[in-house]
Amino acid sequence: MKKFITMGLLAVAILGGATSVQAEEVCTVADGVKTEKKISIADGFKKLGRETGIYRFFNPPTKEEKVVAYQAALKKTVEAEISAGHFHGAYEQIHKAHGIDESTLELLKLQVQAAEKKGYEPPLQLPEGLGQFIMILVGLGLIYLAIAKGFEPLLLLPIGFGAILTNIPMAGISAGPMPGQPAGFLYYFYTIGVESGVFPLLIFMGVGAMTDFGPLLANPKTALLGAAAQFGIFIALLGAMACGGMFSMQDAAAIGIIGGADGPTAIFLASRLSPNLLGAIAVAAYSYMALVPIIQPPIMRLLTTKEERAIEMKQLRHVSKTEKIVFPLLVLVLCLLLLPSATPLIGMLMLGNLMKESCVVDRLSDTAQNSLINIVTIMLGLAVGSKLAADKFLNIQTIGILVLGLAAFIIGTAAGLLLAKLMNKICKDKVNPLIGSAGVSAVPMAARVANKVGLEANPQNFLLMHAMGPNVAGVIGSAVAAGVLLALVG
Amino acid sequence: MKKFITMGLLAVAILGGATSVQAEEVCTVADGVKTEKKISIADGFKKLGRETGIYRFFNPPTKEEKVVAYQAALKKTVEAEISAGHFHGAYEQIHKAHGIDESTLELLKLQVQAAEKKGYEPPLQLPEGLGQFIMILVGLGLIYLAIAKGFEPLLLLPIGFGAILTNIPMAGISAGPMPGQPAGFLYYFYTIGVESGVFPLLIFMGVGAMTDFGPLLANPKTALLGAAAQFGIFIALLGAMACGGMFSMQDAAAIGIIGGADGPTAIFLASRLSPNLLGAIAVAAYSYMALVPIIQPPIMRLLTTKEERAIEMKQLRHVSKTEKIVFPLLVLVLCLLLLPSATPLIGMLMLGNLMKESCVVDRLSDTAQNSLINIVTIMLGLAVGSKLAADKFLNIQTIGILVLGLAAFIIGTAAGLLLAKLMNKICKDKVNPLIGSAGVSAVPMAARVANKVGLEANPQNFLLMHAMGPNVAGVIGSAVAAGVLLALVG
Amino acid sequence: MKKFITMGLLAVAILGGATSVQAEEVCTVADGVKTEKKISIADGFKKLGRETGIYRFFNPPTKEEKVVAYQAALKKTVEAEISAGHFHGAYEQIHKAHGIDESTLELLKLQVQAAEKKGYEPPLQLPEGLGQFIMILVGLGLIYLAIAKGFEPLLLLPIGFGAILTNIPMAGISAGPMPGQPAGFLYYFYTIGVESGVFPLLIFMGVGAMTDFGPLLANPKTALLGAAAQFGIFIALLGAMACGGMFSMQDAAAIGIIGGADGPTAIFLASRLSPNLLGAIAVAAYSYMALVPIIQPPIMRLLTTKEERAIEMKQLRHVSKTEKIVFPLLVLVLCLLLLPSATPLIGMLMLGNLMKESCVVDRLSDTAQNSLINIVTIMLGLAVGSKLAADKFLNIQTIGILVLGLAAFIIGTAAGLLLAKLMNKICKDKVNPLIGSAGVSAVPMAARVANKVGLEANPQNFLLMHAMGPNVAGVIGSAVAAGVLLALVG
Amino acid sequence: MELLMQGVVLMVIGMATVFAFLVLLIIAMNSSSAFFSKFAHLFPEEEVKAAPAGGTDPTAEIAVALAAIRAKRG
Amino acid sequence: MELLMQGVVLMVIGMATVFAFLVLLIIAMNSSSAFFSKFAHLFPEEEVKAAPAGGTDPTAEIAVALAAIRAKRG
Amino acid sequence: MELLMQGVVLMVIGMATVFAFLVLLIIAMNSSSAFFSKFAHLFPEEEVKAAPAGGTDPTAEIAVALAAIRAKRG
Ligand code: NA
Ligand code: NA
Ligand code: NA
Repeated sequence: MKKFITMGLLAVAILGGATSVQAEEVCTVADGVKTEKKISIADGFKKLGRETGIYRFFNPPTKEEKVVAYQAALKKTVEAEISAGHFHGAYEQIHKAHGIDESTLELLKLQVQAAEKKGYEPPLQLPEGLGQFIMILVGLGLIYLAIAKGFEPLLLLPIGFGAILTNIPMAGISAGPMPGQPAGFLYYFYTIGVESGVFPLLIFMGVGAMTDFGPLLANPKTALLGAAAQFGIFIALLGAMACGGMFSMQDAAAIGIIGGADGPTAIFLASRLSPNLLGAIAVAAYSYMALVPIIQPPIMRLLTTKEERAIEMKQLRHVSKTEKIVFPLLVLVLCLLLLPSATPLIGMLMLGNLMKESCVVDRLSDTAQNSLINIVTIMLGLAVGSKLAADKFLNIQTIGILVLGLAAFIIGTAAGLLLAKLMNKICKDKVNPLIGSAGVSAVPMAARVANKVGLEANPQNFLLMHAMGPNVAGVIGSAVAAGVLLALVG
Repeated sequence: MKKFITMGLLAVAILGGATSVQAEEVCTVADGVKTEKKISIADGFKKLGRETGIYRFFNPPTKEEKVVAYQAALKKTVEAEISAGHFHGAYEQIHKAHGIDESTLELLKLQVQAAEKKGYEPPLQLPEGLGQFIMILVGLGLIYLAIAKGFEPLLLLPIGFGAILTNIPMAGISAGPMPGQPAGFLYYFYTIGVESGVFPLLIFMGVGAMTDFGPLLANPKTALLGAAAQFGIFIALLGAMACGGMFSMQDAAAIGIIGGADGPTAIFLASRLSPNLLGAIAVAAYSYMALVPIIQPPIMRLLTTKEERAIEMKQLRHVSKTEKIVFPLLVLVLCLLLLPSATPLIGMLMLGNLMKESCVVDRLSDTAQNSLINIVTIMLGLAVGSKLAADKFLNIQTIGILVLGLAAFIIGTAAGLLLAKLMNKICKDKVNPLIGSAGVSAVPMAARVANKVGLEANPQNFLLMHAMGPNVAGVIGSAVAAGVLLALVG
Repeated sequence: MKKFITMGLLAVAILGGATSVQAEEVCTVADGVKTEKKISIADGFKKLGRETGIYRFFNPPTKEEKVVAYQAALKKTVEAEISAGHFHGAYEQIHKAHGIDESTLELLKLQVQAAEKKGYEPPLQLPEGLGQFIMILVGLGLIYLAIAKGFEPLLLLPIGFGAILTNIPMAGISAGPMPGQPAGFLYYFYTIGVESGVFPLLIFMGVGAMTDFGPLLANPKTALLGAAAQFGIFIALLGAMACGGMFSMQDAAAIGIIGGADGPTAIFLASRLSPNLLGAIAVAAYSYMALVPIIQPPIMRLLTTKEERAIEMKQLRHVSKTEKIVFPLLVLVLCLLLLPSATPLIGMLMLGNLMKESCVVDRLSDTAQNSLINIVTIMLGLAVGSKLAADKFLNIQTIGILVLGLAAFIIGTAAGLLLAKLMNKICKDKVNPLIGSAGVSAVPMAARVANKVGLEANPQNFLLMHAMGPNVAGVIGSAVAAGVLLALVG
Repeated sequence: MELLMQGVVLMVIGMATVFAFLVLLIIAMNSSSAFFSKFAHLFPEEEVKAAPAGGTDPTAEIAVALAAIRAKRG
Repeated sequence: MELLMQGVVLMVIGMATVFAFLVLLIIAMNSSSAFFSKFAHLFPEEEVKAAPAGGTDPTAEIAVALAAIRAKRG
Repeated sequence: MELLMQGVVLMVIGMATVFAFLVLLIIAMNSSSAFFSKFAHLFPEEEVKAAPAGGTDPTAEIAVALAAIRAKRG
């Protein structure tokens, strides 16, 4: 904030003819745009409230709000270009802007000029060649984990391969276009599929078409466990904020979502909030999802007694077809009324599920679950891998991401378990606390882990179907959390 | 026309230095571009004649014709931008233009300046929030019809879902890009898939790969029934023109094509002639196609006697493989010689059919009929739904579209029936008039309806295969009609 | 070179204020950019050496190198636009350039101005309509060959159909966009899929997922035969260079690659080096691949004795799963260390193979081999067909391409056979020379031909599996050759 | 420190919203379950399955048509 | 009214073209049928089916190759 | 003629590189074969096949889950 005013004044001073009116305008623009940075809880809820569907049905955005939003987006983009040293790109953004008064554009230009004058000093980095070499080893490592250790191979194999391809010197496989030359092909996969949000959303649609919300519908209260497990997201966010300025608020939010244990949600949010960290975040998310059978059991044994683990739950009731068909629409309507920013994710998940449950578009549902999701998975994996460039991955931040991601998984697991124990204190129908750990999502691995640990304590204790309730609720829960983060820091 | 000259003169006056030479130029440009508006039958045939392949093989377009076409396109686009109040967009179009003399560009700029000075008054509309709310209900209604009533669920379920997603306040799921931010994902589906024409054409290829033209080849004269049924298209067009200026000629053509009873053709034509009405037109087309079993039988019973309905047709001859392989190429060649503007549609339909009948590329044919068409159907449905914005749908025009669309179906059905009766008066081989109603396309529903009504009158009367002839001829017929409309009013 | 200096001086002279400093700059720029044109063997190896991964890990490109590369790309593009008479496009390229000093841009502008002044005289061509008519016949001919003669129908049927669609007068199916109007749909297929390199690379991934490198691993030395057969590529290149200036070096390289007998490699290289010849090159490549059973046997019989053809080879050893999994990574690492310019091709081939052999991502591997490759094949075929415009195909160059392509196939076959005979002189394990002819790739046709000719000489002689070794090595070999050509003349 | 406070704010708002959303969803699910069990007679399981009959997959339709044609010919 | 006249013009041209196109198509179909029944001996049904043998699907080919390899090994 | 010389240069460099690449590949394949036959006991054929068990296809997983649910219910 201070930096910006200084820069603005500097710019004004440079041009010589600065009047106090102009200087005031700088502040006004800055205020209009940057005040969002310091929010109180009340402000945050108020902001969320102003972005609910319910509110907006009665108070559609005014012309002024739209202009302010456009200006804020423009300013943020110009600043991002400046701080990356792309002065030409900053000018281009200003040049393309429209529907804004000239003085605002003029001020932005001054800002770029001042920054250009000061010059851009790139951060210290590994020598490029060494960095590429190491990243190729990282890519080979991911492929090894995928094949030999079975770590989420559907994603980690293409991601690892993408990392290798991206870091090949001179090949420019994910480089942008040059005059008269096409860009590298991974550049297209990334910009067309990931930057646009299309690939993660299509994957989410396929996941929806594969998911059965029946267990959740049969025992709705287990949804609370899926809520509790999102605690890991926000603790990791808090941890990232505590790293002494290493991460911006956007970065912190993107890191936190690792705790959602849900690949497409993590990629979607990271591509919007913190594209530079996308590679590391996706790798962390999928790696820990693969490690769920190793991470969760010790926590589960630590926080529960053998008796608790042996609790047998009563059989789930039958859920009618109609309920299952209505459910996706119910969730979508709830989401659009309360949290429109989550509707791309929730909407596509529910579209997939509606296609499956309605039984009238089986051929579309089959395709969404098979050829479409497979095609997109290959391209998404390669595109995510293309973000594993040395300068984005080989730094202290990645270690922070890995540590915070692990913490998020652990805390999410613990929160789910503890809420389940608390529910047992309150409700009469006993819940086996192990199914609380399935609330982190990582569908369906976490539910299987709950089942396995439950069987150890009581060989008659089949928890799988019970754990699927919190498991799928956790998917909704982390999409909701992503929506909140998009609305507040996006 | 008058408006344009006034505006041009106004603009010239504004700049002060207007000379009579410039004023004359205004008229010249205007004439060059706008004379197409008032056409006589002779002119129309002459224009079509100049756009046949036969003529153009001998008289390829001259450089002048190309410049005139470019200027006309530019002018039309600039005017469209102006009339939507996008002055910045209008300038951008002029700025991007190339290969045109400066004076033309200067005149266009004057036109934009004059319009900008006058200001833009948006049409009266429902409050945005209320409109969105209602459209979400419309989306839910479409989904209800798709699932509970089985109305063309393959298209109406995604369209309904797309309508909901589009109208969620603040979510911007089909909004254009902002600086540094991606557009909503449905925006990409629409621009990349529908605006470009790619999605409807790929669907048409899949339809071609699913279609057997054997029944048509076995009894060629039934193709006439498929021609007669296109009468509904042009009556609906006429009706739209009679609505006192509610619809432009482009709009009227796009509305008429509902009577073609063919989804991809309707979407393709509407996306080119009248994108604002695309949502309503697609919804009307698919809804009435689903309602064919309800719309057609009363008309069939009204216009035919029980004896006519009981007519048994003689068995279809065997059609050789070679004939079936040659057929798609025959149609394509005929189309490129006579009506090149229909070749994108006819071409892709025939490519699909050739892939199927040739039996040498079965894996491509299978993919075109399955995964490819399914993937495209999901995306096309969502993209069409994204055009169901409140301001485009909740207006008097939509009612007009629904009424005219229904009229088109009814008239098309009647025309097919009546021509069949006429043919019975002339030819010796009797035709059951019921198969005439299948000429509206709505493949294969209309053929099934003909069969069912025929069975009621005579339990030995299997008309299905006979009705498939006019049914598939109707697909070709409406693609030809679309080509004529594209050539004359596109 | 001389032309450019003249032009530069002319331009400088035009503006009047030319100083010797500026004139020197012209030369400097010219030298920096054009010296690549005359290379000696030592220079070539040095250039390749500077583009190996090994070198670049230690010496990443400096800022200066990057600027020089950018300038060279810009200059090449501007010159290409000028020589096609697109002066507006040339200015646009200069306008979009960034990060370059003004004087370079100024010189480029002078160059365009000089060319503009001189005017552009398009080469003599057939009348447009006649050309289109003939090309439609060519398209029908390709479809006939595909269906009736079974010439690579998976590609030649869509290519032929694309050729017809492209050449329909007035339909503009592969024309670029006009203001406010979309481009023809084949334009999108070409720019998005072929120009970007995405389609051929996805096909190559599918080919990788279908290929078993086991026979090569079981008998590694047969890889030499796959190397020898690439001789055809370079002889054809030499032939093209000898055509008295009919072909540029880029054209010659793109023509040579026909001898690689590998569709995706040929399309990928031609789209980068010589897009104007792409259509003819792809048609030649696929046609000759289909003709392998006719082209190869006479050469095989000519160059081998009956005794040689009757040689039975010893049974192949068993290859472990682990070796097969490691192989694609081995090839990729070798390629990135030695020839990064080949890594897009080799990388995608090996990604497909890794997906297949690792057995952990079977659903991705299945999709890559089926729906994905089929979808891409349809679109790629149509897009390649869209390059069969009359002015690009109906000229003397196409005859050159057809003759040189055939020569490439013949010489490649002969080279493979002869090296196999030489190996028999040196090694103790006898090799049946017939498998040398399979080194041209044309997988798996060439291997089948070798098997068939072998069986004629000795009914107990099953060569198929032995011939698969050189066959798949030939795929790698031609991708390597493509990489060399991209690095040296790209 | 201020940054940390922002994190706490996000956490409070985020967890509150997640819980609120899922609690509302539980209420909605319970209501839906109550509604559909009360009016179960209106939504027989068969009805839903029968629905697609109206607008089935064109392929299937055409397949039927062709089968009929072949049957007649054969 | 003028607008309506334009509609009539479009209808006349459109229906005429549609009929003309399909009448020509009928003629073409009848000619094709006559041609192929006259020269049926030149286009045996088998020939067409046999054609793909030359340029079959690489997958199938490779499958054959691999089967052969395995057979020999086993 | 100069152009032709350039072609010769390209041929020499190209064929040398192709051969060099494939010779290196042969060496690598032989080394790999030697390595894996020496340490074959470390890479049992089964191990590789067993690997995916950890991170299988979600569909399959869910299918299993659902089957279990149905089994219990039924
Ligand atoms: Na989650
Ligand atoms: Na029709
Ligand atoms: Na080859």
